[in-house]
Amino acid sequence: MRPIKRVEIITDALEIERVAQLLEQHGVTGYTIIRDVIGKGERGIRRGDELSGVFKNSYLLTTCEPEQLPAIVEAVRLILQQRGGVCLVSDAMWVKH
Amino acid sequence: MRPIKRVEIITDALEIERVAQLLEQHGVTGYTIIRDVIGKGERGIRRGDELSGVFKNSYLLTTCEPEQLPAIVEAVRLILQQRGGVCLVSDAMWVKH
Amino acid sequence: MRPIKRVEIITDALEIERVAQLLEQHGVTGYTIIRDVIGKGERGIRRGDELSGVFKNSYLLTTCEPEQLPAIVEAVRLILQQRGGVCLVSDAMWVKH
Amino acid sequence: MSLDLILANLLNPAVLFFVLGLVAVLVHSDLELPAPIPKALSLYLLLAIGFKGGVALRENNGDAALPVLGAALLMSVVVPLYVFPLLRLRLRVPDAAAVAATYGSVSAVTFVTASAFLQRANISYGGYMVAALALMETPAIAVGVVLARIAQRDHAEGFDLKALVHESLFNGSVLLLVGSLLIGYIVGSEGGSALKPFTEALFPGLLSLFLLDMGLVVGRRLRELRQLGAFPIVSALLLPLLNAALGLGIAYALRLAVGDALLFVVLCASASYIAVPAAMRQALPQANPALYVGMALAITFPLNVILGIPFYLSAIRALWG
Amino acid sequence: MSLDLILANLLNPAVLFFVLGLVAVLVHSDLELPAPIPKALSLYLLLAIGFKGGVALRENNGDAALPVLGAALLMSVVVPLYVFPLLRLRLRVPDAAAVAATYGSVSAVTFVTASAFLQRANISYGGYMVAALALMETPAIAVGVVLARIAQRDHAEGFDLKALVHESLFNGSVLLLVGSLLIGYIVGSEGGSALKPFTEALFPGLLSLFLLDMGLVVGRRLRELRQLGAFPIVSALLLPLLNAALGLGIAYALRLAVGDALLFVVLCASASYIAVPAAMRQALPQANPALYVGMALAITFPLNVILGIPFYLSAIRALWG
Amino acid sequence: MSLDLILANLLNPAVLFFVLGLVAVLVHSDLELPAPIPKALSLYLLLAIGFKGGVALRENNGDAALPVLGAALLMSVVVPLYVFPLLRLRLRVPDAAAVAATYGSVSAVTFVTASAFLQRANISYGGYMVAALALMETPAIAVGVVLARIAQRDHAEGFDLKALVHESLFNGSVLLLVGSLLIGYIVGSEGGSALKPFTEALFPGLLSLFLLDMGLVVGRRLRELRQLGAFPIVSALLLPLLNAALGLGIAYALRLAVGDALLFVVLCASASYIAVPAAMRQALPQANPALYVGMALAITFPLNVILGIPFYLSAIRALWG
Ligand SMILES: Nc1ncnc2c1ncn2[C@@H]1O[C@H](COP(=O)(O)O)[C@@H](O)[C@H]1O
Ligand SMILES: Nc1ncnc2c1ncn2[C@@H]1O[C@H](COP(=O)(O)O)[C@@H](O)[C@H]1O
Ligand SMILES: Nc1ncnc2c1ncn2[C@@H]1O[C@H](COP(=O)(O)O)[C@@H](O)[C@H]1O
Ligand code: NA
Ligand code: NA
Ligand code: NA
Repeated sequence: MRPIKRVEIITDALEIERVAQLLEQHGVTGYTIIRDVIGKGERGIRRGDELSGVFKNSYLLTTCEPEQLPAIVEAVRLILQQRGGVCLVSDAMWVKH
Repeated sequence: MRPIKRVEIITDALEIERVAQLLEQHGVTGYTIIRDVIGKGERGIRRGDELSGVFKNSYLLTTCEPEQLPAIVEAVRLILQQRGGVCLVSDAMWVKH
Repeated sequence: MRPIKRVEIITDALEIERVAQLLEQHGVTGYTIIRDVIGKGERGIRRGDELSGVFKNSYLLTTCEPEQLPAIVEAVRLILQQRGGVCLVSDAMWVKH
Repeated sequence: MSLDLILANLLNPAVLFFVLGLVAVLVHSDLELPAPIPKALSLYLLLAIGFKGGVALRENNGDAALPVLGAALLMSVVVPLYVFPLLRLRLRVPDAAAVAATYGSVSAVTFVTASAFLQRANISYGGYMVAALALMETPAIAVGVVLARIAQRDHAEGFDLKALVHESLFNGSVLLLVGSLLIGYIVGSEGGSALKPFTEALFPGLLSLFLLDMGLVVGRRLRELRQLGAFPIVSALLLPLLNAALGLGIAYALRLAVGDALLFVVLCASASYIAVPAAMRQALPQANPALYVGMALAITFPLNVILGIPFYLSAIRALWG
Repeated sequence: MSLDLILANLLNPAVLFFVLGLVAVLVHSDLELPAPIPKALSLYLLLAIGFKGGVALRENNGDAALPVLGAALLMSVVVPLYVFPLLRLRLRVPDAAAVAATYGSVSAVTFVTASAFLQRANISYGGYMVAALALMETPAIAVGVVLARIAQRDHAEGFDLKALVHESLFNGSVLLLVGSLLIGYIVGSEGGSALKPFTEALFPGLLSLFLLDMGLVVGRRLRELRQLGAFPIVSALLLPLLNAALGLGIAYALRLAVGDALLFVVLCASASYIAVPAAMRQALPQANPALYVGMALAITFPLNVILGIPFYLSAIRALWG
Repeated sequence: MSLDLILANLLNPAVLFFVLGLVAVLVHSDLELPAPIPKALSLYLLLAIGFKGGVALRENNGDAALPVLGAALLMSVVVPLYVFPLLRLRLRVPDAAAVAATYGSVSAVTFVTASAFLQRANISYGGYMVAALALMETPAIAVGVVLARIAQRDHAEGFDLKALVHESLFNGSVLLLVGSLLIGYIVGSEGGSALKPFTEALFPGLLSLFLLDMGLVVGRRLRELRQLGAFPIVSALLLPLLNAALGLGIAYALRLAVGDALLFVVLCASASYIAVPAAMRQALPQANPALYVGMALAITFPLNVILGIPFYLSAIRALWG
């Protein structure tokens, strides 16, 4: 096991593909997406009950090296400012395999 | 980025709305819910395969300030005692935006 | 609240039942599964859009005592080597109830 | 004679698909209907049966309706009252109360399978039987909860009657059933003809698909049932028979037509595994859902669907003469 | 007279299921159609209406098509142009532009409900009306975005015209609608007969189910609408009437047949809550979706579906004489 | 002549919807069928085709069945035996074995499209062809795995034959297909008539919807295919032709009727992308699913569905004279 940064991002379902692309541009090699999560935040309730996808979130989990973190956080921050959502960073151990 | 408490709660799908309301009463401003997760715990397997919603869980992720934590934990504990489930608290960094 | 290890495993949807069984053999008493998550990793994109389940992941969250961790990590590592996926371990506090 | 009917029932494709689901679990197949297809099918069944019932109610002479509706309401209140003390022989108060409510309430899918059985046998029944189904879904919940409160001398916690009544009248399945019944009644046979391909032509097929899923669910539950011990299993076998017998007596006393009588008896014999568990989870969280859902779903449901329906019909035929 | 039509419209089971959905929210029922059933139903409706339209287009004499298609295109460009300055009285630039696009575009489900209404009233309409529906879905998006750019004198950011055109032509619902239209046209009535049980016989039933869900969504949105203030609510009531009146004038000038005229007016009066929000989220992220979706969905949609359709028809009948 | 048939096949709406799916990916549209609708459709197709086949089997004179069933079993064992050494020219052992199993097994949707093609052309076929489909789904899996074990001289790990047989007989799709076949056989044409609107009238529509999704999936895979290199692509084009040719010879030798012959050839030519990948993931985890699924799905499937079916039919007509 070795230490790694665990990054989770929740934002507009319509935006999540773009977030993933952005992460790849910053050298992230793997991520997991949970589509169609719901929630509440500054922009009100998102119940996921409309067909436009505008009121639905997606959840993305990824990991990065500590030195990659600042650039990633900066890039994600821009998207969150425009489209809403949150980004949490925590410490984890990566099980090597 | 600033430190924040990351709280995740897994409980009965029928109960999750009440948990969300409770959190809001304790000053939480945002949360994310993943409906229809399955699992196993003290109360046995929940495969999500019945129509009553009784054997199905939901997952809720939220954040709070360290000083909000004790009150929130106390409130959640009561629900978990009645309806089952778990609550995990960890440290995270919130990406300001 | 007491400290606990938070373990999350993402792997092939077809494999997740076996991971759960393995965890139980190692003394884990509870876990939560999110079926049908998608993602990208060393083995390419998994969009979840095929019917075989081969290109779809599942996410499993569980907790264990620090002393259980090494055995669990060892067991999970073997599966990940064969079928792909990731395992992250982090520290959390368990809300007793 | 009864065997003939059992065979006739087994030749219903829907029942055979139920058996296929059971077999799939037995042989550890990975066959499954992905969520939320079963939920969607269950909503469809309620909508279709409600709508059809409403249209029929409009066409029908409704005179026969009142006695059977009264009897339905009565049974849903009375059944928990005598089931509760019986169960108290072995079960804790909250469990006994939840099981009592479960058996006082009804299973829409059992009803629907019985009505498909009647249709195949060319026996008619009144549209108001759907109203009886709706009527019996929830009163037992209130009775069960009140029983538990009284037995626990638990008046302190402030019994939330309002929430209970609300849940009873407006829970999703009751509302959809009653709403579709009203819509069917309003638009009548002519106005509703455009919906027929959806509500009628598709019905046997979608019921088969749903019963396939029920077979899978029941199969999984059956495996876990042993852990509950003998008492719940035996109760889940005897309670439907007891309730069916009582229902049979009432149907006889009211001289119901054969089709109506069968549906009424099936309602009495069936147990709820959708509305009641959802409500009990709120009102009696101390009760063990594995117990009351397991009894209703894993034993009483297949008993009624496979053997009960033809058996009750042959009893009715024997009595009515 | 208009009241008769309103009643006739209300006897459409689909409309009644919409009302049932509204009622369910009103009484705080837990009734819901689980995701992704509503999305699947919406894809079905587009496929079915497109396919049916294509087959009809092939059979029809297409002479009547060109004027109405021209008018449709015109309206989807013009509507945002006059709606935008009206809304600027009270709304911020991005919000005004997004709402303008919303009302320039159309609602396929409103169209479909109107065509079901016509069918029940035995009034025929041209298959090319489906082409008009497709044609009106997206130009308003481009107009709205351009309006916002001009008003904000915002040329710096590099207006991504290519992305916008792409989104307009190839977004999922437009592509499915146009694709099904083409397929229907290619295979024609004979080649398409095998699909009829799916695209036609099932249509009223699945539309009812979808409208039940729409009722639930609209009901929930209605609750949250108060927070938006009076101006959006009043606008959402008046804009469809204004657009309908203009559409009526054009339909009259073009001497459209009654059925075509109603559908054209309904297209003008309706507002988009699928294609436009998805596009605006990309192109005008500063606009508040709760505003433009709320107006289109919670007010304009039920207004059109419950009162508008019969009202527009009686206006057409009065004018056409 | 063959061109006429290709055109006739392309006028099948289901095939056109497949093309629409391809186009949607090509133009980067966001059109998609949300999970789990495709899975549900795939279960429906298996249920419907099985049930229909069972009913037909009951009605039919089954004499023609035995030779074709024997041939089907034979082909599913023989195909991997000669495909494996061919592929070993360039592929690693586990990949070659997995691809060999893929081509020995079959694609139910290709079969279903071919049977829809026959129906449109008024060519009849035996209900036992569905049994042939079921029979060919899984033996190739066992053959592929055994081949890999032998080639790797890998006897140490303890070849789990029992798990393999179990997986082969009881995997979800096989069980549903065989179960529905049996149910259809048991209830027969009269008992099964109530299911007809579901299993038959809806079939072309739901197949179209499913093929739309297949078009989307295939389109996405096509994009990623280049990474696999030329050998797999060429193989995925030639293997179905090779297997079809062999199938054609056998069909000719057995003097199968035209309809049966086409379905048999299509079974031989088609490759599995549901049952085999799921099983290989367990039995040969070292094999690369992007390779074997990509070949079966992105190349062989569209080749068969668009060109193969009419081409095989014209070959049969030419030979049978
Ligand atoms: N504190 C939080 N914890 C977890 N999820 C959140 C939080 N705040 C916002 N979210 C999620 O992010 C989405 C968009 O947030 P917002 O842009 O603040 O409306 C919400 O709908 C939630 O799903
Ligand atoms: N240790 C754990 N880690 C993750 N999830 C858990 C754990 N224990 C219980 N759960 C989840 O909480 C649900 C209810 O737990 P319980 O009340 O213990 O039966 C289970 O079905 C799981 O989804
Ligand atoms: N760094 C990562 N963070 C989160 N999820 C990951 C990561 N790497 C891989 N995954 C997930 O694990 C799956 C299998 O990974 P792999 O075996 O590397 O292809 C991927 O499809 C992702 O869902
Ligand atoms: Na009962
Ligand atoms: Na409009
Ligand atoms: Na083959």
